[in-house]
Amino acid sequence: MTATVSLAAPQPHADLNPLPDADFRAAVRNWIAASYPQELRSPPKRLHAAEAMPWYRILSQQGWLAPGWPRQYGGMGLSPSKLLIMIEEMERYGCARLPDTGLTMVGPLLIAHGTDAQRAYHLPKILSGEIIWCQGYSEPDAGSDLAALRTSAVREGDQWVINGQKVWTTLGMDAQWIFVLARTDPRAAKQKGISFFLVPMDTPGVTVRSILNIDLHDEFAEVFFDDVRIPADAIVGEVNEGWTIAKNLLGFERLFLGSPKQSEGALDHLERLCHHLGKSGDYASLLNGLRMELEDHKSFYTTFADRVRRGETLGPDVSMLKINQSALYQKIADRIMDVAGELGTLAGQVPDAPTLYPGSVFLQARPTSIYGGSSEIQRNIVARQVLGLGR
Amino acid sequence: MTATVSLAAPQPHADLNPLPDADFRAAVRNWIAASYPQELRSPPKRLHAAEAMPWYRILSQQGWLAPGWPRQYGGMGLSPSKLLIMIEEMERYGCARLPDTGLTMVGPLLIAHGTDAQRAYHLPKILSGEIIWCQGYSEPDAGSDLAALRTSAVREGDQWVINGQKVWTTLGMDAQWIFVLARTDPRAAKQKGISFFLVPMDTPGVTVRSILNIDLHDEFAEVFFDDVRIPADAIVGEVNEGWTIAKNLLGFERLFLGSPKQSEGALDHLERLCHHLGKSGDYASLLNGLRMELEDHKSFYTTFADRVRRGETLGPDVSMLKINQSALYQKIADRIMDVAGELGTLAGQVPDAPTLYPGSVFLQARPTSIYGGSSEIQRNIVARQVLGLGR
Amino acid sequence: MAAVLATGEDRFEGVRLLVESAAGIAPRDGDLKTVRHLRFGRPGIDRGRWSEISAMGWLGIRLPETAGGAGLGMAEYAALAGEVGAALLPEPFIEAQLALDFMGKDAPAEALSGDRLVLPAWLDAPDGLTLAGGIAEAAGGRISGRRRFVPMAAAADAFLVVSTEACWLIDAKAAGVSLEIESALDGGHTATLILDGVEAERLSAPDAKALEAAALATASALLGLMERAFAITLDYLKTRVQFGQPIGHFQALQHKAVDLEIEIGLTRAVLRDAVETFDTGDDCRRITSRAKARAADAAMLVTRQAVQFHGAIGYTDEADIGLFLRRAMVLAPRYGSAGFHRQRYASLTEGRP
Amino acid sequence: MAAVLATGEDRFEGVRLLVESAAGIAPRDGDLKTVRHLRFGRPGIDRGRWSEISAMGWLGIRLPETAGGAGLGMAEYAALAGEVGAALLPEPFIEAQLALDFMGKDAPAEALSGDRLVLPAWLDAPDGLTLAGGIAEAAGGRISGRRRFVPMAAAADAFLVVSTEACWLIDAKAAGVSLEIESALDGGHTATLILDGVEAERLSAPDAKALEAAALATASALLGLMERAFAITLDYLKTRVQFGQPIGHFQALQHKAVDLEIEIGLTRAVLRDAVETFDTGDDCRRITSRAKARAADAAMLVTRQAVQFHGAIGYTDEADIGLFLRRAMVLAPRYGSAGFHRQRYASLTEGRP
Repeated sequence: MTATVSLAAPQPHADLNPLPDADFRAAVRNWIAASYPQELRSPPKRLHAAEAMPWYRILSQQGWLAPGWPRQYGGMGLSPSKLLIMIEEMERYGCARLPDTGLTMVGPLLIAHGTDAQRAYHLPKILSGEIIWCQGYSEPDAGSDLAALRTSAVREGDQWVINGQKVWTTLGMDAQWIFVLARTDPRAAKQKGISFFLVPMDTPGVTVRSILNIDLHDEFAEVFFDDVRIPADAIVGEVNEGWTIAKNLLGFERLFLGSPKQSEGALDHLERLCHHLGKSGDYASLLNGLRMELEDHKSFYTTFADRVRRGETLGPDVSMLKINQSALYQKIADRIMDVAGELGTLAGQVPDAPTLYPGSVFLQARPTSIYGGSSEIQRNIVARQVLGLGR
Repeated sequence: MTATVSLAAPQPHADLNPLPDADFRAAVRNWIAASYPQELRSPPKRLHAAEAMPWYRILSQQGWLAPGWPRQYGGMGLSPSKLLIMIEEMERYGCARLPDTGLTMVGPLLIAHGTDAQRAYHLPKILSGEIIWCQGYSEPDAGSDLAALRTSAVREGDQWVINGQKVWTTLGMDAQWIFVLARTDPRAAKQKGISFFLVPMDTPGVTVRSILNIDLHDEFAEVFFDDVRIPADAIVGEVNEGWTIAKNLLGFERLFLGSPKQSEGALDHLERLCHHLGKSGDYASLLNGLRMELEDHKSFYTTFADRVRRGETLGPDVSMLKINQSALYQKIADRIMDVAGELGTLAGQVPDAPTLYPGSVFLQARPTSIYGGSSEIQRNIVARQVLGLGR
Repeated sequence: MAAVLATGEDRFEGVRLLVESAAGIAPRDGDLKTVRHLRFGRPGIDRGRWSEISAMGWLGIRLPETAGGAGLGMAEYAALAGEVGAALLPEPFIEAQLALDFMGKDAPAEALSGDRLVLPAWLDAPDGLTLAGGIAEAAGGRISGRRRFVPMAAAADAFLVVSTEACWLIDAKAAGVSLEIESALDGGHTATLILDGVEAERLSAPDAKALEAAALATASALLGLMERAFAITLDYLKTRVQFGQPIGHFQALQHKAVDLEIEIGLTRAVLRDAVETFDTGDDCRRITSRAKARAADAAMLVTRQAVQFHGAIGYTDEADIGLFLRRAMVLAPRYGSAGFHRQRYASLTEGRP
Repeated sequence: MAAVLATGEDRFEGVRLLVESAAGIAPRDGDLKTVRHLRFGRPGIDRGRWSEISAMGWLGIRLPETAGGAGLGMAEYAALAGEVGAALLPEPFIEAQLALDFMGKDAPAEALSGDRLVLPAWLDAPDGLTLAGGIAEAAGGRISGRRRFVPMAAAADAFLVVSTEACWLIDAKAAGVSLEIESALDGGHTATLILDGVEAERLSAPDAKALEAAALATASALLGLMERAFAITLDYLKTRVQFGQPIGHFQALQHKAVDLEIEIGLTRAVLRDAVETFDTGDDCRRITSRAKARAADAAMLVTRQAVQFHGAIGYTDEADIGLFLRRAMVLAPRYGSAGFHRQRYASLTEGRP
């Protein structure tokens, strides 16, 4: 029954939701095996945009770049169960992470809050890879306390003039556009008076400086704004209403950061590491327990992904998804170090097993409980806004 | 070398410190096996004073009631390493816990802060079992916030008149005396104006009501004070200096509650349970890991017990010992439930293995992170007073 | 708040109504006086309430209408089990259902009507979800053998003795039946059933999927129980004052409370997926094991932490929160402990999807 | 604050003075510029500092004075290793010491003086504390075989090749010696040493207790490292302001910090007992395993939590705290990972005392 459909070459842009799950899995698996650029398999560091672009374009042509977007905007409109299958297959094949800020954040944001003109201009350029996006949220003194941001935007005629500094901008050196939270009313209360802007990185006055992360990769950047002038329609939503939009966007970010993708990749790594060491049997119970936790997390993910699919706004409870994924991902990464022995001390790949790089997996799992709002901040949010335990 | 010394019958009140550890262990083991009342072995609930008194008296006659007291006051003056051996042997034999408030708290307190008259009167009566003590600290609205206590003591002539209510008084129904924290200066700041009193329970105006704990045992009591008159010399230390003494006493309590005794008993229970179920092999790795943690905790205990033996005052860092012991004890108790299956659902002993009562072990481990200052309060203390993280 | 573990709008609404209708028998906010009253008594259940339960049509809920059942599915059964769990009812709702599921079309009308309480006796070890052998049938249909851990056995009118090859219905008062009863921590009891040449009615072999349903229903009961225990605890955190403020203002407690809410959310999500898999008719054993393991561990964590949040009062028998912990201790190992289900999951997993 | 892991007053004072004297070479509060400077370079060590270390008499600290050593014990060695660990020195202090301990009375004077850096090559697997065989000695004393994970091999003047039956001293530049070098996460490196008919000086069989000393010294280095990482983190908690106050005022962070202090205290206590057992001459393998397992796990916990406390800045290379995490990652598995030592503890435990 499931074997006769031709799944090796699913049509680009076809609606795959009607396929039974097992067929869908076979189709995805076959297509990835036939299409994925071999030289990008299981890269030990996150790829820069230029490195990832071949895979970005292949997915773009297939119409698989944006599994979660509605089909009307060029997405796949996948159900959560199929989304999970797609994540599983990509992680197990070792598909590289894309420069995905446009796909996971800007797109959903503009679909929800953008003008028709913004959608018409930006969505196709995200889907084609013409515009890679980055995020301008945190500042040196506004990290966990994001609303303390000081970057300013002042209206002058039909322009906004932006001054200030952003930091921890992932792949900031690679992006063509940045979305920026800036203070538009310096006299308003902290969360009021913030607005949300879209800024081309090649605007005069924008400078970028890369930052080396703990794994010695130039993953982050600082972005400086020095009298950066952008047109009046570069704002998303209303003036001084940026915090609401930002919070909404954080919902999408938390859903994405709460997806089982990273944990799936890490558990796969751990399983391969145990196999490489000839210890799969010794660690069978550990691996089984983590597998069950990961499958449980997927059920939890479905709870929230279902809501998005039904068009509901994600509330503060989505923070729980991110907390749980961060904890699980780091737990798996910790176990990788436990198991690796001296292989965990290597700065690069294991010489005779180049898809293994246990130390890097461990280090790359560190920031997941920090970025997008630390796990401590997320717990504050849930305690106050979900459980009603605030002061 | 170690086998020829006659260890089966160590002399009462002999100084056992000079014995090599292995000989000391053999002496303790043999003596317990020869002396312990069989009907009291591994009782499923904490014994009331009357039930425990046969064992109390046997230890008293042997001079082994107070292993930690200096020898000059009738204790054994044992080194920490020998104290640990004694704890191990008693727990493994299933020796019942005594009504030990006098031994672990009042004795050390009076040795440090009492008058000669108080020492001369009370220490022998504790060692003989003539006076069983209980503790009057917590009140219904002063639990974690102990310094909020409202029980008052007012000076009238050569008497103090006490009014108020204490709660969570362990074995309060069994005790002949109670030590009480009471407010002697209602206008002073919270921690000032508190004094420390010794009160016979048969003083007119004292009433006791027992409380059933979660394991359905009348372990606790409420104690009510209604115009209770005691003589002027019933105070320990200076008037309004009770908080300092109480804190000092809490140091002893935390050392006692931080001893590996409970964890040793629980791990022994878990090992016997696994053996009973024929699963010692399946759980070998679990048992080994817990055993290592327990041995590590003993090393930690030695750090603090050594200080007491050197005559130093325990600082706020002893709270860490109690936190760690509570966590370990509860972790072992949790594993007992994991392993027990349906045997963990029984209210009483396992029918064909009456020294096993997994459900009760689990329930009895609950309050250890609550009484004597909850683990949360202990962490506050360490954060502020040891790490300097206070406001 | 009760969770409706169903997707699909029509069914969702049906389950919601069912849960609402349960509030009369199994309220989420009632006091626990009757629960306390029945503790440690024998038979330990309220036959009046049992009649109400049957009058509501809850017995045989999964049996087809042709067999006298309600013809509903696991989603509906799990929803009711969740309410019974939250209300801490001592009546053996899941056990009676298991007996009916085992019997299927053979189920007698008096069992479905609640007039005859039939309890299943199937377990032969302290842990597991595996049918046992060891019941000997002599000529004339008399059976001998034993079964362990029969919950609430003193309340039974009849037992369904279950082995790998057959079920037998026996009268609880029949000659040759004896019970060794032990009190359980939640105030109920559990018994070893010893059969010595007991007159029995032989029925068909049991459908092992009935045990999967019982395990899922128990997971749901644990979910209801932990939801209510957590709600009670949140109230306490908001009202108990120490150091001049509600203790729920302390960040350390807030963060622990969040971790419990996450555990509850995980349990609810897994159970939803498990119930859905069960109702589609697919092999549901792996996801049943996930659901039961998660529910057991989460319920133990939530209820023991709830006691901790209550402080000293939580350690007394007079505090209701302890009733939830004690019931969790009894339900956690029933139909397979978390450890058993993790092992089963591993043994059922060969390779990956 | 450095811990003095010795009981007994005279010895305590001696160790305290030794630790004080170490501050010139291995300061607990110095900046980490020279550490950063040497990272990822080859040979990756500062020979000038190595000469200072030998001039202080630290090399051969445990060898008897008749063998050119300092005649001190494990307490003194562990104390120095703790300071070297806290200072994140890249010089292979413990490895060189291990070579000297293996050689004992055979140790050449140039090794003790620091003029000739001899590094041991003994390991043949990614984990463990077990001597391996597999070194073949041909006629004429030439040896062949391989050893893995030789730390800082590019800095060696000579290697001590160790097998179960003998040790051999070889010159690092001898014909037939080749190294496959991999960078390590802390900026050092580790090598596979491949020997193909290398001219070698055969020495006596190794004393396996030398490995116990190396494991304990590494545990002590991990202790020093975590103490300093925690001190840096406490400073950060007291100074970094968010939401209008130092982040160290937040209770959730306070409580986590306390748990790290407990881990550090446990490690210190276990190490004290282990060092004492070592120095009494008793079989110290079980307690060595406890000490190394605890130190490895605690150091990983403390340093990774330290990074978390630092927030985003902690995840950058420019923050010093990351140097501690990366060094902990390298030292944790050295001389046996926590997992290895737990297994060894179990296999050495038969019954109970």
